[in-house]
Formats: sequence, structure tokens, C-alpha cells
Amino acid sequence: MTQLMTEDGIRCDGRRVDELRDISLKVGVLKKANGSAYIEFGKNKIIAGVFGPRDVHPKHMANQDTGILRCRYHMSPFSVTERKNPAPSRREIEISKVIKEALQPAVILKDFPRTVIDVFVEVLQADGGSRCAALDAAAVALADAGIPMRDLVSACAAGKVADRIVLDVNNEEDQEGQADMPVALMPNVGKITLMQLDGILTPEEYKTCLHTAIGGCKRVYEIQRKALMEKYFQNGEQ
Amino acid sequence: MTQLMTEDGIRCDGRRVDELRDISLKVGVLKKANGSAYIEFGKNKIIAGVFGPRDVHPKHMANQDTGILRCRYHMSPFSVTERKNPAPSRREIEISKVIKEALQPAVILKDFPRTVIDVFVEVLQADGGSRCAALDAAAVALADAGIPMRDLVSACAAGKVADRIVLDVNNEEDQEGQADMPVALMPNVGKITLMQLDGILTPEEYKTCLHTAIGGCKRVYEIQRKALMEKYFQNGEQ
Amino acid sequence: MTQLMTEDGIRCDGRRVDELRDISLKVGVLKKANGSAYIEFGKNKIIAGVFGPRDVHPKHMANQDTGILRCRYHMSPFSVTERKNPAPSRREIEISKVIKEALQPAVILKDFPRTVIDVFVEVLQADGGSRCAALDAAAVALADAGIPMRDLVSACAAGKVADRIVLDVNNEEDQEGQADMPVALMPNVGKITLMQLDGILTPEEYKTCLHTAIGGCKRVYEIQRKALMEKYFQNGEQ
Amino acid sequence: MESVILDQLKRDRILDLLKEDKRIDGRALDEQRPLSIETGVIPKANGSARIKLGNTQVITGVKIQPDKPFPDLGDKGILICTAEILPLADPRVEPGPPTEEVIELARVVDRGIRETEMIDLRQLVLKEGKSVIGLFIDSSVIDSDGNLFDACSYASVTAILSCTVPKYELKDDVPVLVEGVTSKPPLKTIPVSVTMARIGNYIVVDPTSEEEACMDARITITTNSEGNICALQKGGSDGFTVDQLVRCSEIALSVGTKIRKRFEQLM
Amino acid sequence: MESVILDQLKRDRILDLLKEDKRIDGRALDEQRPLSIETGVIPKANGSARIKLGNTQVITGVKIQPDKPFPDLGDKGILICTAEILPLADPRVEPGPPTEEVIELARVVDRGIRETEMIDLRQLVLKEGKSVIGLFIDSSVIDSDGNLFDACSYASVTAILSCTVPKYELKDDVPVLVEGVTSKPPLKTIPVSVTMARIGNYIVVDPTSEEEACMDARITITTNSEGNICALQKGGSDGFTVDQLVRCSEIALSVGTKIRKRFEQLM
Amino acid sequence: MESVILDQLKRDRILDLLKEDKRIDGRALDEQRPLSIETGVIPKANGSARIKLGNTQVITGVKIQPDKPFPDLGDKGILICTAEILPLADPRVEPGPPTEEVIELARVVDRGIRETEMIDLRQLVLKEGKSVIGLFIDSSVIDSDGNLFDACSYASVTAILSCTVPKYELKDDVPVLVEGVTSKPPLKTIPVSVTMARIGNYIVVDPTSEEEACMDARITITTNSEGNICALQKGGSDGFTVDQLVRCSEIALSVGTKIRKRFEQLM
Repeated sequence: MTQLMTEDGIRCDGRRVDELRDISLKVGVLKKANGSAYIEFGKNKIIAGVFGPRDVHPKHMANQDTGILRCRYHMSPFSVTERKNPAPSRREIEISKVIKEALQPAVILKDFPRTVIDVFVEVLQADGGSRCAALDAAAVALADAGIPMRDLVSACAAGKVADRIVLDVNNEEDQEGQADMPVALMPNVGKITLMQLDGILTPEEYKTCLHTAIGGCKRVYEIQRKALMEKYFQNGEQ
Repeated sequence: MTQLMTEDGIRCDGRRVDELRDISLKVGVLKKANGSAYIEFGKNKIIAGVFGPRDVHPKHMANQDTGILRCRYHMSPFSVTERKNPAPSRREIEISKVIKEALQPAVILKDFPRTVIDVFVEVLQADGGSRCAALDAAAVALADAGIPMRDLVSACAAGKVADRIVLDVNNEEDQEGQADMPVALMPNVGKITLMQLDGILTPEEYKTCLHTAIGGCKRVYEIQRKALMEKYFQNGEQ
Repeated sequence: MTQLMTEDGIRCDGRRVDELRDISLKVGVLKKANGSAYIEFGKNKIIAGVFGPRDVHPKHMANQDTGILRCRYHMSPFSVTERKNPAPSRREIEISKVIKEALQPAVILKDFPRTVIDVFVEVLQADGGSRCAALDAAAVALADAGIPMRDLVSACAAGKVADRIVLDVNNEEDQEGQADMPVALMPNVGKITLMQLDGILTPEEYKTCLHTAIGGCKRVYEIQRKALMEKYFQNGEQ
Repeated sequence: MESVILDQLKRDRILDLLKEDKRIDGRALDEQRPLSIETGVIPKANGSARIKLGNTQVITGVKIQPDKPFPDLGDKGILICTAEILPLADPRVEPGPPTEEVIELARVVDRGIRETEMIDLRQLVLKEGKSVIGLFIDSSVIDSDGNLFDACSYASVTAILSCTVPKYELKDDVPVLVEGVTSKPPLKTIPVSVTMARIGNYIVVDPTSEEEACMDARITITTNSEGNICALQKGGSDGFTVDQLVRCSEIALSVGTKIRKRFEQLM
Repeated sequence: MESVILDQLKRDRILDLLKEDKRIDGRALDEQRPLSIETGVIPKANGSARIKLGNTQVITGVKIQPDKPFPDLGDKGILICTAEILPLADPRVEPGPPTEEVIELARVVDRGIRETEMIDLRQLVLKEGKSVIGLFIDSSVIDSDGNLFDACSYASVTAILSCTVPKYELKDDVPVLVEGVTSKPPLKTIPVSVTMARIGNYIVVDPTSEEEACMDARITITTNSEGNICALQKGGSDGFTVDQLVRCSEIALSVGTKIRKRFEQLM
Repeated sequence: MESVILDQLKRDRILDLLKEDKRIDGRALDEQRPLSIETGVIPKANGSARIKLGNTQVITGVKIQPDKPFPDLGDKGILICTAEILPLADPRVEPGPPTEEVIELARVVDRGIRETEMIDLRQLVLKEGKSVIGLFIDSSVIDSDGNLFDACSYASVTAILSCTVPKYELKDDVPVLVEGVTSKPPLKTIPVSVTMARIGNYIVVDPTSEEEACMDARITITTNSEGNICALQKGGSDGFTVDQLVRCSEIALSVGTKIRKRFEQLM
């Protein structure tokens, strides 16, 4: 059993309670995809690729009135400690769905009736908070693909560890901590588009945890903006 | 090893050889289905729901000249002693087929070209004779859905237990008895539309068994009629 | 461990290094298939049936500009020592693909746009070299179906056993020998349309092995011709 | 998808009513539909319940049998909740492998029971790392008129509350049933989920399928007997504001308390 | 489905002939097509047979190998009959998971052998509850011209009659093959199935695929060496009268007796 | 399939250039695209590599864990190579079960490593017939621009070269990890695959997806450190002449030697 927090409030990976893990985000890393991004978020290593708007197969899934969004969150066999079966698990299917619903409010699908936008996320190495990191990369990959968007989507978890509310739960804290609450935010619109909770919080802790996560989302947003700027406005000019 | 029959011809559940188990049948138990019925037949608890006539998906299965009938017989995981895997077994697929073929002669499909009528049967608790009980509920659910029919379909098994031909084989008799013969009858038309046999019968016993089962079907028919009357002509008037 | 070759160059089944196993080939053995053939090649017993050109299902797989060829190589559960699961294994799927690509150059598909030619191969009993024997039967079944062809396809393996290059590797030699190289030849056109290698060969042995296999293919071709002649020109007249 | 115009008209109608604090079926915004609970409906199961929440109807059965523990969880019994929407429950459902909607439904129900630690799984161990008791809690939706999350959750929770655990003993490391001896399941708390829909700026509790068809977003919040929040799932193709999320947690606690009292009467 | 008019014409033609007690291929109504039986066609299998029933052709192989018994059936060996219609047998068959027709075919063949107790499975036990002998009897239809039920059944029965059972002994609870020692399978009776089609009011034995395409209903009745009826399956989209069912049982007994004599010559 | 005319024009253009010994991207016919190799990119795996071959990009991870040996191969450890084309790598790829193309890809990569006996599997046995070490070498194509065979093969080989094997010891027949003790994998040779396309009468090394779209046939030849040929796979819808096949083997040996030097620097 790991000690998750010192008396001085230092977490098992050396962070303070309100500190994010290291994040590095790179836009446009793939040639064939219309848009792509690679994120390292703590020990998470995740790549996102976007295709579309394009024709829907099978055709009966197309919608005459709007474009549709599809998402696939998938973990590589070597991404976790014990080799993972490559077939999608029920957990991966559920995460694919909540990620899709988190991105959907940000994407202007009405402009592309009868088409699909496909977002594919591959977790090459998994750590705590992989669904948030996946969302952060996916949102930027959508922007990189030139898809019209109302806002970015920025995601980060908060949680409860050693009786304290902490930002950005890592793998050990997720497994041995008291609560994990992943949150995704449209930072300019101010909407929460993904929220889940596993673990036990008092009503007061619930509010604190939510605000802590939102603070993390906003910091992630700055990193996403910077990564897009780096690709599209490298030389400082507009 | 259960003793299946006393010297006085009393069966392990207290019935005489020509006695049916208790049957209760209720029509119109579901809101979303176009027709439905719930049957308790001994310890069987089975619900049937009907949709249609409606469009066929996938479309290439539609028939220009006639409507088609589809059936699904399915057992709930908790319906049997040992928890059942929810995926359909080969046994369930075969029973779905023989139930479909037992109902088909009674349904006037020619009137609804290019459409499908779907009959879904769920065995919530299974006892001996579940396919007969399922058929009894399904036939009534078809009528409840307003599907034009030539006749009802009434089903009941007979069998051989302790060297005697008995009506309406229960679970213990099915497993330890000598023969089980489920039969379905269109009672007014006089046609047998389902018949199977597992076990060994002399030619003479075969005839007796068949007639015994038909007698049971006719008694079930009265119960089906009464259940439909109760729903549609509750106040005695026509 | 079997002794695979005597000092006199006699192989474990009594053959010399350049000797084929017994081959018997019969054309037109099935009634429903448009073309068919049955081959016994050593202990291999393989039947091939061809349907087409016919409509493609599902339709989106059809090609406006050309016919397509599909192949299925399948092993019966009783074809091998340990009972085989009837579901197609990855090995069978790969062999289906290389057989299809070996037949494709010989079949004039351009004449039949929007259609499919289906080649089904069933291995009733398997021995070494079953993919070559399957190809030999399939090519003749295509001809029997009246499909326009540029050439036949004749297949035979060579390999390395006890440090010598041998023709037509049998089961024991395949499993305990040093190399196995199945080869398919369009004998009149002079093209190699299937070639694989498992095992280790020097560059010089590689060339010898390839020429040895081609020699085998040519002898198989004579057997294929004779089998077709027997069906179509039984009385010696043209 | 076929009737976009009708859907829009229905949404307009629902929103117009909401502006007057009314719902299409006459309920208050934070009012659940009538809830009926029957237990013991499947005598062959170790526990069972039939729930009617308005026109939504769910049957849950609990099967309890010895099993091998999961690797690394050798000191805990097994708990698996599944959910299925039977094709007779809904014209849109087709037989076949579970859709992502059904997988989400089952996983949310499962987490609501697992994360609240309703059952003390440590008390269900026959031999650590070798042999444990497994609880399989399978829910079948037989009539589908919205809010399957709460209906399946309530049916699962009440089926557990009503179940009896058969006794098993190890003989030569093989679990053997001890006939006639049963006990109540080792319970720690009673989880209650409350699902809400956001339609425009309004939060409505226990949406019908009509309301779900035009909602913007959905949230399911599970609370425990101690008044804490223990599981949450946002769904749907739009989001919530922070204020709405706080309001939802308050509704979940107050509605949950009422429901829990009904459940406690079953014990 | 494409050629409804042609199907109707064909049915009219067949019915016109039946009124004169004739069939389209010249047979009497209760006459089977020519039956050829070859055994030992797959030497690598423990038993095998190739059956031609008119143009219908089936190959069956028997594999015999040690296995674990089914739970609750620890005092019996394993018997599993499968059937497959190979895609080369019929233009309508596509590769893929088995259809409901094929599942019914396999299960009817299996029950015909299982319910007659053809093989005394109690003699195939190495160690009760732990280790038994399994017989896997796999049938492949390679040419499909009607009445696959009887063709697969005859191929399975004759493959069993011709098989030799290898000897296994337990060493440290592991079954080990005793080389060179085999025995005949422990047989109790010889089941024979007879399939009939009803077309109008006529019952015809051993229908071709042409007759199956326009039949009203189908019945397969299996009898044993003692003259009893031991398995039955009605199929098809219409029914039978009681009189027809009694008549069918009589035909099944008389035709079955003739076929059984052919089978007995193989022993 | 949609743009038959464009494909034909592209093929004409490529063939015209080949007549002048040129390729569409300026390479010589026997010249590979730039190859970049990074190892250790997935620290949680026991070995890993990221390969870029032109615009084709593959990541491979090696997982090493105790397993049961295959029956009849009780004296050998387990080696399994898989390959997957991720849907983000290629607009034509859809999620779902592997296509025949992907199955061929994985099996060719696997045989290239297995048949050359790169790893001495006999050294990976904990207890003969009972417990062995398994190497799972999983390749994911993340950008697909032709010649996935070599890209996956190189990624797999370099991931193996860079991996460390954890130590396991049997305690009561259960394999237990010995913390902190690792070793290099037991290597015997370094296989290098070289894939060539035939376009008309020209053989080009390392085809791009543009070249693959108009090639006549494909061949992958794997050679080992001793200069022998150890695995070969012909693909594509046309064939090769004998002379071309000999020429291809010579190219595979000469190009393979250069690549192998790059690999050896990783050891």
C-alpha cells in the first residue's frame, strides 16, 4: 500500500494538491489523417486522429439533417502493465461514448449533413486520467482537421486522496484513492460536457472537486491553445 | 432420483396423469409492444411481445409478395438454476425456428407484403414445457396486436413417465422421464403446427401420446380465449 | 524423431528426392456447383467447387469495371489428427488470400463486371502441401465451370530435407525438415503466382529449390490436363 | 431521425410548458413518476424484483453461486451487474450484441452499486485467492419509456435487498452447498440513483422517453444512506453549467432520500 | 423469392403428378432415392463415411479423443454431432456463422443418435467425473439436393458403425493412448431417420430440393432397431393432420427397416 | 475503385518514370525511404520501438510475462507477433475484426521472426511442459503510406533488440517475478525483411502506397545475419518470372545487409 500523501500535502509523485502533471501536446503528427495530435499527460501517451467530414458507411447510418460524430477510444495491447486483449472492452466502448458526447457540443455538425466526422484515439501508454488526456488531444485534432468548432474542449480530473481534494489524479491515486471525477469543459462557453464520478464525496467536497477540476481544464486549455499556435502561427505573425 | 409416480398414479407434483399444471394468462401487459401477453404455466413465467407489421431491416430480407414472420425465444440469465449466459444458445435458436413455424400457418402474412411481424418471447423463469407455454403466450400476443389470424395456436406437451402416457410434462419428468412430445395445434383448423419428440415410444404409445397432447392443447385454447375475452369484452357484452 | 532420409537418398515415404507423391484428380464431381474437382495428392483429400459469375452480395463489394474473385480455403473438423474447430483460423484466412492471388492472374475477370466468381475449397483430409493441392483442384474446377482463363495454375512445393533439396514435401518433412517452399505456376505463361517460404536456404539452394518446384508444377499440369481431357473428350475425339 | 419536424414541434411544446413549470404528463419538474416495487417475482432466483417507474418496467434477478475471484482481488467476492433492453420492450431495439447505449446503462448501474460499496464483498470469501461467492445481478428492461438508468438501478438494488445468500462450504477445496442455510447479504449502505434531463434551462427529474427524445443532456447521480454523492454520469450531446450541476446534486440528494425510505421497508 | 410465378408453376406440375401417384423424378411416393454408402473414406479419422442419397452428398468423420465430462454427466462419455452445409454444396449458402436451418439440422441429427441411445456412453468413462472418451461426429454436406436430415443422419450413423475406438489409459490422471489397441464402439441400437414432405394432401418420402421448395411441411421421424419411435421433428411453414402424423410414423417404420438392413451389413 | 481513370493515369506516369530509372518521389529503384528508429518509446512495455519509413509509422511494444506452453511445444517459450492498422492511420481502415490483409501482414511479420529463429525459445522455459516465458510483440501502424510489411517487421525486430527480459522463478509451481533482475533476450540472428513491388517489368524496393495502388505483384523476402533466405511471401494479383524472383532475392540480401547494420548498433 503506497502512502498517497505526506503530512506536508505532497503527493506520491511529488506534486502539490493543486498541481497538474507534466503535459506536452503536439499538433499535426500524422500524414494520412486530416487532423491529429499527440499528448503526453503524466505517463499517458495518446495519439488522436480525425477523418472527415466524409461519406458514411454503412449508408443507413447517415442523417439527412446533420453530420454525425463517431469516436473510438482504444488501448494498445502494450499500454498497460498486463498485456491487454486488442478487442475493444466494454470499458473502452463506454469511454468512446462519453468522449463523443463531450466533443459533440463543440463541433458544428449541422453544416455537414449526410457526413461523418471520425475521431480515433489510441492510448499507447495508459496512466490515470487517460480519458481526459484523450479528449484534450482529440479536441485539438478536430481543430487541426479544420472542422468548424464553437469552442475547444479541455478536460482534467480532480479527486479525493487522503481526505483531500486534489487536482489531476494519477494512476496510484485513482486505484487507491477515495474518488475520481473526470471533467471536460468548453472553456469559453462555460459548459461541462463530460463529467463522471467514482468514489464517495460529501456534497461540499463535490462542489470543491468540481471547481478544482474546472481550474485544471482551464490550465489545459492554455496548453491546447499554445500547441495550435505553434503549428499554425509559428513565426508569431497571424 | 425422484420417484416420478406413486402406485396410485399420482405424479411428483401431485397431479393425475391427465391433469394440466396451473395456467394463468394475461393479455396486453406491455405499453410499447403492439401486442403482448404474460403466461404462468406451472413454474414457467414467460412474456411475449409483438411488433408489426412494420418495415424490414435489413431491407434485402423483405419479400415483395408476402409479409414475413420472425421469432425470438430467449431465456433470461436468471431463468434457470445455474445462471445462463445471455447470448442465444443453439437450443434457443432452434426453438425460435420451430415456434416461428408453428405460428406461421395461423398468421395471414399475404396481406402485408414487404413487412415483418416480430414476435419476441422472454422466458423469465423456465420449467418443463417452456416452448409450449411460449407459443401459447405468443399466439395471444399476435391476436392482441390485431394481426389477422386464421386461428389461434395452442400448445401443450405429453410424454411418457414411469411407463405411462401423461399430459403436460414438468421439469423433473422431462429430465428423468422416458419421453417428451411438445405439440401445437390450430384448434379450429385441426392442424398440428409444432411437433417434436425426444425419448422412446412404441407405435401405439406414439398415437396415445399425440392424442393426449391434443387434448391438452384444446384445454389451453379455452384459457387463451378466456384471456382475450377478459381484455376485449370485459363487461360481458360483445 | 523420424529419420527423414536414408543414406541412399530415399525419403521417409519411400520416394526419391525428385519424385511426386501419387496424385489422382477428377473433374466435375459435384452437381450443384458450376464447376468442381476432387484431388488426392498424397494423403491430401480436397474438393473444390466454383460458383459464378454471379451477383455480388453484399452489393457494395461489386466492382463496376471488373468481376471479382473470392476464395475460401477451409479444413473439415476431421481433416487433421486433433479435431479442428470448424471456425476459420487465421492460417486458413491467409491461405485463402494467397490462393486467390495465385488464381487471379489466370482468370479473365474483366469480361464479367459487377459479378463475383466464388472458389470454395474444402480440405477433407490434410497432408503436407495442402495449399498446393487445393490450388490444383481449384484451377481445374474454374475451367470446369467454363470460366474464361488465360492459363491453368499448377502448384507444387519443394523444400530442404536432410540437407537436400527435395520435390513435394510431405507432412513429416514439412514439420521436421529445414524448409518448405510452395510454388504455383501458370505453365504456359511462365509466371509464378504463388510463392512462400518457411525455413532457411542459402541463395544457391533458393534457386535450386525454386527450379525443383517449377519442375513439379509442370508435372502437375500434365495431370490437370489429362483430368480435363477425360471429362470433356472422353472418347479420344476432340 | 425521420421526423425531424415533429421532434422540433414536440420540443417546442415541452419547452413552452416548462416555462410555466409544467410537464407534458402533469408532473412537477422534480417529481418522479409513480414507482411500484414487487420482490420475489422469480422464485428460482436468489433474489428478484419487478419495478414499474411510470410505463418503464424492469425485472431483475440475482443469482448467487461460488466462483473464482478476479486476479489481484482474491480477498473479495464477485459482483457483476448487467442490463439488457429486451427487443419486446422497445420498437427501436434489435436483437444482437449490446449497443454502446446498453453498455453504458449496465456499467452505470454496476458502478452505482459497486462504488457505494452497498455490499461488503470481503464477507463473501470462501478461501482467499481461491474461492469466493459471486453475485450476478441481471436486469431486463421489458417496457421502455425513459429513464432506464433509475429503473434498472432500483430493480437491482431491491433485488439485492430481497435476496438470500445460500451457504457454501469448502470440501477438499470444492465449494459445496449447505442445504437449507441462508443469510441476508452483507449490506453497508443503500445507493439510490436519480436521473435528470436538461431541456433548455430546465432540469426535470425522471424523464420519459418523450422528454429524452428532446433533452439536451442527461445526468445520473447516485447517493448513499449517509447523504454522500458516490457515482455520477453525464450523458447526452450537450453540457451543463456548474450551477446546474450543483442544483442536480441537491435534487439527487432530496429525491434519493424519499426513494431510500421505500427501499428500507423491504429489509 | 425472385421467381414466385415459376415456383407456383412447378408446384402445380408436382401436384398434378401426385394426383396420379407419380413424382417428378419417377419415384413412388414412399420411395427413397438410390442410397450409396462408402465407409473409411477419411483414413485419418477414427471412422468416416460418404453417403450419396440421389444427388445429395455428405461426408462424415468421427474423431475420438479423451475429454472432460460435462458437469452433472460425469458418468458418461461425450457425444457431439455437428452438421455443416459447405458453400460449395449449394449456391444459396454463404460462408459465415451457422443459420437457424443449419443449427436445426445439426440438432436433429444429434438428437436422433442421442435419444435412441445408439452408443452406450456409460462405457466411455475413464474416471468418473474427471476423464471420459469423447466422440465428435462432424458432417459436411458437399452436394445439396434435398433431405439433408436423412443424408447427414445416415452418414453419421454409418461413420459410427465403421469406427474403431482407440484405447486410452490414465497415467497420473492424464489419459495416454495405448498404441495399437482398438475396439468397436459400444452400440445398443441402430437409429434410422426418415424424412417426409407434405405437398397438398400427399406425403412423399425423401424429398429433393425441388420438392422441398414447394412443400407445405416437413417431418423427420427416427426409429430404432426395436421398432420404436425415438425422435421426431416437424418443420416447414404449415402443419399436419393427426391422420397424416400417424401415417408418417408407419412410413418411417417400414422405410427405416429397409435402410437398417443396409446399415447392419456394415457391422 | 471509384477513380479507375485516375489510377490508370497515375500508373502510366509511374511507368514512364520507371523507363528512365526514376521513381515518383525521386528514389532509385532499389532505394528505401529514410528510416528512423527510436527505441524505449513505451517505458511500461518490456521493449518498444517507433519506426518511420518515409511517411509510414509504426509503434511496437513487447510484453513479457509467464504463460503455459503450447501443447507439444512444452520445451519452448512462446512468441506471438501481431499487427494492427489503426483506423487513424489510413482513411480506408475501419474499426472491426481484422481483414485478410491485416491477418496476412501479422502472419508474415511473425514468420519472419519465428522462421529465422531470431530468439532461442528453448532458453525461455521455466518448467518443461508446465511454465514458460511468453513474448507478445504487438505492432500498431499509426500512419500508413505503403510497405507495412517492412515497417512492422523493423519495429518488431528493434523492439525485441531493445527489450529486457524480467526474471521469473517458480515457487510451488507458480511463476513469481524476481524484482530488479533482468537480462537481454536470447538472440541467435537478426532477420531483415525487404519488400519489393513489381510494376510492369520493374522491381522497386519499399513501395509507397501510391506505388502499391498500381503495382502488379509484391514480394517480401527475409534474410538472416548469415546471408541466408529464411522467409518469403508473394502477394498481389499477378505473378513474377523466375528471373525476377532470383533478382528479388539478391536485392533482399544486399538491402538487408545495410539495414541490419543499423539494427546492430542498437544492441
